[in-house]
Amino acid sequence: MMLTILLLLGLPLLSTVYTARSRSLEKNHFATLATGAGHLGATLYLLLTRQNPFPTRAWFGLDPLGSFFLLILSHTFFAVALYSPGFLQRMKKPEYHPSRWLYYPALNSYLLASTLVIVTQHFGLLWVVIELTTFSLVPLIYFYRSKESLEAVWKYLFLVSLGLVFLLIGILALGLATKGAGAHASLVVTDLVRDAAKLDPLWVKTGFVLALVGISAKIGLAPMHPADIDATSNAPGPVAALMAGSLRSTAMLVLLRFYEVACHTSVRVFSQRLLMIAGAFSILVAAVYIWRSRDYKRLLAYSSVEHLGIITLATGIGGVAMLGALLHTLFNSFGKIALFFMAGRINRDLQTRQIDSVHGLMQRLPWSGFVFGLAFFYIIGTPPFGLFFSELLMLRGMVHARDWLVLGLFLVLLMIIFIGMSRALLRMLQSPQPVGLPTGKPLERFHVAHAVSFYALVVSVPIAILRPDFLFGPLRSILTEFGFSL
Amino acid sequence: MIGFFILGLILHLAAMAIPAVVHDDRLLNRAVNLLNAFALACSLVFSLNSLLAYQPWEMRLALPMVGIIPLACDGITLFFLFTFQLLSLAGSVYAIGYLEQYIERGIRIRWHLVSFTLLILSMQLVVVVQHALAFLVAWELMAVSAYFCIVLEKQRPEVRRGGFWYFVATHASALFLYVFFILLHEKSGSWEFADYARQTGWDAGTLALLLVTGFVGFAIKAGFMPFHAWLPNAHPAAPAHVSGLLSAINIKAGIYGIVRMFMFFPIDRQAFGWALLAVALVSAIGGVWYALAQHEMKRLLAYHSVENIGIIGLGLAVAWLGRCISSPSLVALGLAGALLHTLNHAVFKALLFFGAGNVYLYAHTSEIEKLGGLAKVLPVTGAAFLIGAVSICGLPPLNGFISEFLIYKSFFQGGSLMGGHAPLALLVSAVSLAFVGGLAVACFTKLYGVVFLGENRSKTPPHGHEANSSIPVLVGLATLCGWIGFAPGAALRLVAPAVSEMSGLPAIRLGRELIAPMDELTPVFALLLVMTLLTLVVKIWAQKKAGVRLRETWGCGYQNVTARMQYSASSFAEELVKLGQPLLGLKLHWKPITHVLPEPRTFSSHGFDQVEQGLWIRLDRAIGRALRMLRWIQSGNIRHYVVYIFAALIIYLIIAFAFVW
Amino acid sequence: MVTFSSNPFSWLGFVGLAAGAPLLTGIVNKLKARLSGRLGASVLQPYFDLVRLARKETIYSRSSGFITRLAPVIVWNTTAFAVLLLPVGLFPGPISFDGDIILLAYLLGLGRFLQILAALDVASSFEGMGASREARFAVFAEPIFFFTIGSLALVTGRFSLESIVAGIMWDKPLFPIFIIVSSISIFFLMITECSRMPVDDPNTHLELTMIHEVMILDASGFDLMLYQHAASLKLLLYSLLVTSLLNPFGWLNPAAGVALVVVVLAVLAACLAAIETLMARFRLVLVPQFLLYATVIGVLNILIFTFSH
Amino acid sequence: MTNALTILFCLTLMYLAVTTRLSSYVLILVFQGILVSGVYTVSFFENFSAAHLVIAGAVLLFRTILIPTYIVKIIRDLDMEHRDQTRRYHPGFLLQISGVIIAALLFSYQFSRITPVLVIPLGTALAGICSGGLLIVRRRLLLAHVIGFLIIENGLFLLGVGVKADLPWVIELGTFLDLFVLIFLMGIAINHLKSHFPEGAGEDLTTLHD
Repeated sequence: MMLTILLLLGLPLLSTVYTARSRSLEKNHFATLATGAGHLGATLYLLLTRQNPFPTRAWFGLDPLGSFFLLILSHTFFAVALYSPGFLQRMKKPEYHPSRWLYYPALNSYLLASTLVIVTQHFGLLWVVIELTTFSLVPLIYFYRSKESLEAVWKYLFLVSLGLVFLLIGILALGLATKGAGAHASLVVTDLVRDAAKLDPLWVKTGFVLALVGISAKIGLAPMHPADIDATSNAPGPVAALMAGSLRSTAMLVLLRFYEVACHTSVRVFSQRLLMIAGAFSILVAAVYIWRSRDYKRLLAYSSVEHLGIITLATGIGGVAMLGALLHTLFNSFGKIALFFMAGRINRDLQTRQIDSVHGLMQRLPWSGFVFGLAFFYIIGTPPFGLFFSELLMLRGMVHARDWLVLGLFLVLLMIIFIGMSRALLRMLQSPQPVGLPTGKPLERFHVAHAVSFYALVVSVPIAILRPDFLFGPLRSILTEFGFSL
Repeated sequence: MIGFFILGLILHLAAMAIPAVVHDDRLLNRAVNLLNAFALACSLVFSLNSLLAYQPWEMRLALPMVGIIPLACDGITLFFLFTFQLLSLAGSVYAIGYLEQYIERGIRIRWHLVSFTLLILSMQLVVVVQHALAFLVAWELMAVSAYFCIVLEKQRPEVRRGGFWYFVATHASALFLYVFFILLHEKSGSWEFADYARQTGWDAGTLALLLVTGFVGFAIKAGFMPFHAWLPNAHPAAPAHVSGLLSAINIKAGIYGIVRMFMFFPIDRQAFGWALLAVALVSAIGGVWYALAQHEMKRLLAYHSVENIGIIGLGLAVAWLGRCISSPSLVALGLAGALLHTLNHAVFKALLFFGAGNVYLYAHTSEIEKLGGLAKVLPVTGAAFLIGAVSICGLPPLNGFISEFLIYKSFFQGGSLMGGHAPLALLVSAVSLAFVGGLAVACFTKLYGVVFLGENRSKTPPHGHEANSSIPVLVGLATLCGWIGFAPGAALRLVAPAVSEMSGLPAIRLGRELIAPMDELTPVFALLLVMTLLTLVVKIWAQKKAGVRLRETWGCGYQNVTARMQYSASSFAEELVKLGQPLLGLKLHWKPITHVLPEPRTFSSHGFDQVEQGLWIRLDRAIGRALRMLRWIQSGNIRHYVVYIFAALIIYLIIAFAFVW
Repeated sequence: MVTFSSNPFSWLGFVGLAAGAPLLTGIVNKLKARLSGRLGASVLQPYFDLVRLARKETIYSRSSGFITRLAPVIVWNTTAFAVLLLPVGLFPGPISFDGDIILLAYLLGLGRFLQILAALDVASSFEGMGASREARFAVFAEPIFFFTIGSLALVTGRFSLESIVAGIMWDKPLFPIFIIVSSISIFFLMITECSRMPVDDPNTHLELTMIHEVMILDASGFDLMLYQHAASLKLLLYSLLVTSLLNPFGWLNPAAGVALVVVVLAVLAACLAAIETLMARFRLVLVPQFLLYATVIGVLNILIFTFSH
Repeated sequence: MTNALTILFCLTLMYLAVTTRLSSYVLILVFQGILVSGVYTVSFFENFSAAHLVIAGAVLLFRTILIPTYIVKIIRDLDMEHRDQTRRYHPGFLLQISGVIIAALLFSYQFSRITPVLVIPLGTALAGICSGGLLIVRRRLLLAHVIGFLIIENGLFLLGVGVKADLPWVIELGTFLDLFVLIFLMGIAINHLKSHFPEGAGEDLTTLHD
């Protein structure tokens, strides 16, 4: 019991301190890798045994929802940890030295902060800890120390903190709602859910609205998505993957905590409608910018906005769609790992982020090109990859809920985004090597990044088809917690 | 027997593994294609045998943890399986000769061969699998592998454009099919086709939605008129052996879907039948009329695929109407016509595309204005293309006529059986089928006359050779056209199992009502053949007696006739294309002669697809304009983003408290 | 559904018809000459031409291929085979089965297909012009045939030509209208297909105006003989079709029926000759309109049938 | 007593509307820090819980001493006072701020009739948040944005008092710690700004757009 807590929280803290002090990169790399492995091992153990290592009714606790998102966090972190040494070796320029030194401590502190966010049950503490995740990302985003990355960091820091102010107001509103309950006003999720009936619906509704607006900046839901787009597209490969993969899912978890409380009160229908509106608007905004985009890293950032929009929309619909949404979160993080790793490498090797100036990708970078192509087919949802099955689940939810208007709008937007994405990425993959350009660049060798990305894409197939019980058990219990019957 | 089919599938998988081992392209090309051909031959043995002896085969593949995927080969599946395997066999043998040119040009064909084998494999899977999810997976697999087959020559931008059109169209059809199968799952609670057939008690709304989404999904893949825009862009972009397979069998997956859809809904609803008839008519007439205006060989043939899909649609519509008035003989007639035309179209369209491939190999262009007189240089291709052209126009001795004959009979029988306005509508569709036949004659005389007859129009006479491996394929397909034409009864036995399943007619009555009258056509055509041979003998004897001489063409006394004086494709079809002007879209590029001593003038006409331009390209631009209205969001100014946060907060609060939810 | 008729008379009848076809053309030319005040060539002149051509030497152009050699044979055979399908008066033709109207139409289509190809084979712009015009008018010809014969098939409920003709009863309420309308539209069709005057002048040699004539410009010797005999066979075919529609006294005994057919043929020949002398040739642009009239008349048929009961 | 202090808070907001100089902004921050800590000491005298005293001390330490001195250090290092061309006085800003204050007070009065809430503190808190937002939107200088953000934080903290949601003191301290780290990071960012934009005094950045 205590060992898992140590592995989950102690290890990241220890490695943050250790990497901060030690100068040599190799030691830092092994420390981070060890932390990642330990963390992943603990998470899988907790998932398999499905137990909550923390004392009950304390400020910390691990419910099924938490354990599922913990898996997403630790899996993404482990992938980034595997790829980081390869990435850092390529960063030889002198101005990168300070950020190379800062890279590992920031990475470990991010793991610590995100784990804390997932395990906290108390809303107040949740706010404090989620602020920490933002701080731990600042040195990572500002890795390249260029003008754009500075602007990206500034915008990200400022807007997300501003968003979190509204989250705190939301939490205070929730606190006010418990005043009416008479029971001792604790802001712990389990207590709130237990005496939800006695909560004052007016303040729960205000709290939910404020929380949604507050956390959207971090999740990347429109209209608060611009800061997130700039940060993700200007961060280096592994950091962008971390942000798109785990940071957004962790922020989604915070929203789901609020949604869980709202679900047990009379505010349930309103919160579902609001989530659907926010989700649909995000998909629309993503479609606007994916249709005509010139820079493929921004395209991938908008694709993250789109997928989070889809998840929010499906969560709003509930039932089977909610199951699809949770699966979609997991598979989306797999896809984003592969996409951003490869985009980072392509950006480094071809020195360009414009889609039109990427030529002869398959000839000059055969491995990156192949995995990037595979990731493209993954992200647009072709079977047998995972996103296909999660999209089907969501469609089943929509058809079951008989929302024909939502279904129609969803399919039209999905089609527009499919056209935009394939127009851009197919041009990158297929455009031939112009005769003039020298093909002298030595063909790249197989690298651990390709292995990790390929593994991330392929592992979704057995999960989606075999539906392993250690994963679908917690998912089903989440649904029952939210009051949806399968 | 099933062993052969499983052996075939395993050999296909082996064929996909070869490129990893062999690295010399030339050897690779032969190895993969021959192995594919052998595998297809094996599975052909299975499908042909179980089709003729009619032993439907059932199996519920229980995969651990995944669940049970039912595989079945009933009459319909067996027929489509047979068609797919037959034409894939022809395609892979033809591919051996055709891919030589790419190897010489140094284009890597490893991935192409893998995706070509995957295409053949996935097409067979789509037809065999009876589980909705597995069907969708196979459907997308077929789409992705076909895409990679198309974009072999990545250098040319129109190839990439064609590939993109194909990719988007198949995904659109997949989206409709997702909704279709999920709606079915919602109603019947299971993913298996067998349960859908047993499902009864459809309420009107769901049934209408099911019919629309299902039909549109499969129609996009089949290429019915309003959704056909991707076909004339994608098929010419593909190399000849792939475009042959795409036109011959890939779009037939859409037809298979529609036929399978009929099995799901025993409820009769005439409105859908008439709608299908209307769409099929529009596709037939539009397809052939647009083909007339084309000057590029493969694009012309692609439009003809749209026309023939329309004809198949006519047969299916009559079959659906037959079921509505519950007369099994009409259903049998209509369906037999439609399915036989599916097989016929597969055979002669593949023949025509392989012929076009040979022309491309020889002249390195498929622009018909630059060709001419190729029959003298490519004798086998010329003769085979002629047989293909005659059969696609549905002219008597060959297979095109047989299926159109059946569809005509179904029109007339339907007209006499159904009262009210049905006779008028069915006669109008019979007449439009004749009108389509006339246009097809005009179109193919233009194509064959301009490409194969007369003198060569291009300044530098092309050099090149006939792909030697294509000769057996062309001859084989041509004889198949002739054999189905002369012995329609045998061909109908291939269709009989599917028809008897669908219409419920027992095999004996089916034999008496459908196959016997067609068998009587054989002596009629035999007599025609005998008379022709007799006349030929008399002619040769008479000309030997009277003597034969070769002289210049009689140009009414004009002496130095040049090759450019021949009728060109655009002038041949100009009047007819002008008739369809508003719909057809014809751009003439020429400057009128103004002053007395005019300098040289050029004239060229270019037919563009009004539906594609007017509907789809304009829709594309409209989406772009609509989306551009929201482009101000990412303005880059941080203060705007702060305003967005406050604005969103206010809007959400208004939604929270103004609307009562 | 017997396909081949057993009695030898119908086969002998076919041979007689094949032999008599040039006679009909001769009669029409003779009548035309008489009407325009000329003595005109003898009625048997077409036979003399055929025999002369059979013995003459055949000249082939250097740029023509196997199509030019094969086309005349197929054109003649398809037209001859079409005549085989035709009922004469009340006697069924040698071959008749359900759906032979479709075979008839498409056989003529096959003949037309190869004739157009032969024209394009000789690489001369004149034949190309004729081929393009023939292809354009043929597109409208088939719908006319199907509208009239198809509507009659639906009206009488039978699908073989011989049974349609037998099914035409004058005493039925609306049948007189159907018969008149069908025969007019088939008559228009005949004018177009057999290149009679208003649409195309059979014996002109001005390149710009010819349609059918120019397609066989390069044929010579035995080929030309086959083409000309096929043309006269086609004329006989259409006139027989019109007469079999117009047989008012179906209940007469068969012998009188055949005599009646000969009389109606003569009347038809007279009509053709009269039209050819009185009317000038249409401008090419007007020909599609002319064909559209014939189609509309054909549509009249089915409209009456649909809205009558 | 708390009402009096919150009214003074509104006065500092009005003063904010009139000044444009950075040093006066810092002065406003210091005043607000003092007022908020005063509110907390008053609430200590009501129910004698040691937590209030600790928080009041923490507020005094962080919001009155640490953060303003750090901001003054930034202004002096980067010599922003002289090179700030964005200082233009808008008369309309005063109207906006006062309108916001009045609206917030009316709004909180409506709310107090529905739920048990201190009227004036809630009103001033909402006014603080909105005027902080207005300052961010109106001024182009980045440091002005930081100061606007701090004013929103102060308003937020007052909201905690107004709504009587007494969070455990550990979490209150956590929020102060977060706030300080945030301002520290923003300071570093502004310093780095100098290395990239030597000439400007840190106007807003608009290169990243679609």
